[in-house]
Amino acid sequence: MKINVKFFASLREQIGQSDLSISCDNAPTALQVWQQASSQPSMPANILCAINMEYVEPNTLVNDGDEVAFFPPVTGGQQ
Amino acid sequence: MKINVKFFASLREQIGQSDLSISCDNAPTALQVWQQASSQPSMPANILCAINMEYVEPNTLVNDGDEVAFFPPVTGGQQ
Amino acid sequence: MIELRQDNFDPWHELNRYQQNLAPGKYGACCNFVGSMRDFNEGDVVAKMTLEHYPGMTEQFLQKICDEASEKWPLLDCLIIHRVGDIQPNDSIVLTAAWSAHRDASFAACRYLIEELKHRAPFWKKENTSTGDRWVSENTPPGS
Amino acid sequence: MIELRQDNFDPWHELNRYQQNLAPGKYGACCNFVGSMRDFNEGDVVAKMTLEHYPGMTEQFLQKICDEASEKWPLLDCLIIHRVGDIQPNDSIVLTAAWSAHRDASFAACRYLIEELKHRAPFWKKENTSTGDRWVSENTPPGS
Repeated sequence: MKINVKFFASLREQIGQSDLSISCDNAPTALQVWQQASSQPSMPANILCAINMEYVEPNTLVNDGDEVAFFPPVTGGQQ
Repeated sequence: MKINVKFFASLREQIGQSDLSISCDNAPTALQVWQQASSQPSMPANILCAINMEYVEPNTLVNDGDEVAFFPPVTGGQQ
Repeated sequence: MIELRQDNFDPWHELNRYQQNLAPGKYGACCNFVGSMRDFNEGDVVAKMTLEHYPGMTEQFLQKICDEASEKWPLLDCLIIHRVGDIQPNDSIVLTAAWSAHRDASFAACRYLIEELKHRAPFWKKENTSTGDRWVSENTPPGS
Repeated sequence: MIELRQDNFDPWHELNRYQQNLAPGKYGACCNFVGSMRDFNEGDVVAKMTLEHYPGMTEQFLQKICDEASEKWPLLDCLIIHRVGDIQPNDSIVLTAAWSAHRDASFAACRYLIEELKHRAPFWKKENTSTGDRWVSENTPPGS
């Protein structure tokens, strides 16, 4: 199966990639997609994940053709 | 002493006067001004009083030359 | 600043005009509220409304609540515009606005201005409906 | 309605334009919030800012919070406009607005829109200051 991966903002700069495609044999979790795409074993606690543009937890399963995005906390500005 | 009295809105219509001037010997309370100016012995509980354009309680003393206004509850509109 | 108006006003035009006098780049937040006249109230069609007020006390009261808001929150400025006289459906009745660096202060101040105004400012509405004229009784009594 | 803009927008012009499509006489209350770019942040002069976002997810998220607000409160309409790309001091960044019959709903909905947007919408700010570029770390983390 083929999965589209996106990184945004400071994470995009750190990882040095914005869009990539990875291949997996079995349906991975978002965390496993992170590990394969970023080459980093653990995901920092403040990183947000979305599958097909909806927020998910890192243990959510990813399907063939899904778009999985990782990004730093959003910048809301002071109240 | 001379006191200027004003009535507003539905109260102005009920009493049939908007502006009048009354004379008193001693400094009256706002309630006594009401009694003399409106010819009504008691003031309905929901009537508001102002002396010189500041909200006051009915027992506040009035001075010579003061403007004393009486009006119904203000119409704030639903929240 | 506070202003009473005899004629209908465009709140967006007023905000645009007023904001041009504020120091650019200093405010990050503007919350504002516009109250306008509906053509229905309590189940009746309202054709027209007359807003009576207490000249002198009204201006003094509106200025007082602007001053109070500026003491309570770190505001750069605030603005109140209010109609008086004869008002048609869809006319703007009131605009309250507050500018600050961050959003909490602007929301809190804008809400404070409109609530104090509605509860305590000396305005009285007389509605012209199909069943005749009526004074609008208070919906939000002072002190509540 | 929700819109993303590449260029600076005048919030008052947008409100005026948008409100003309609403049924006259039906709304009595419009609360709106405008966030604009300050020329200082955390003690530094900020010359410029770039707002990155997640195309597709951003629009979907903003539409979702408009839908949620319309379910929570009796609104006639709501509007969000948000800038993306390069932003100069004093530019408008965001506008949220809610129209309703009475003021409580418009205030609550306007506040809901801006808080949900600020906490959860996929926008990231990079500031250009005298000491270089920096990503603005979260001030209002999701879930707080």
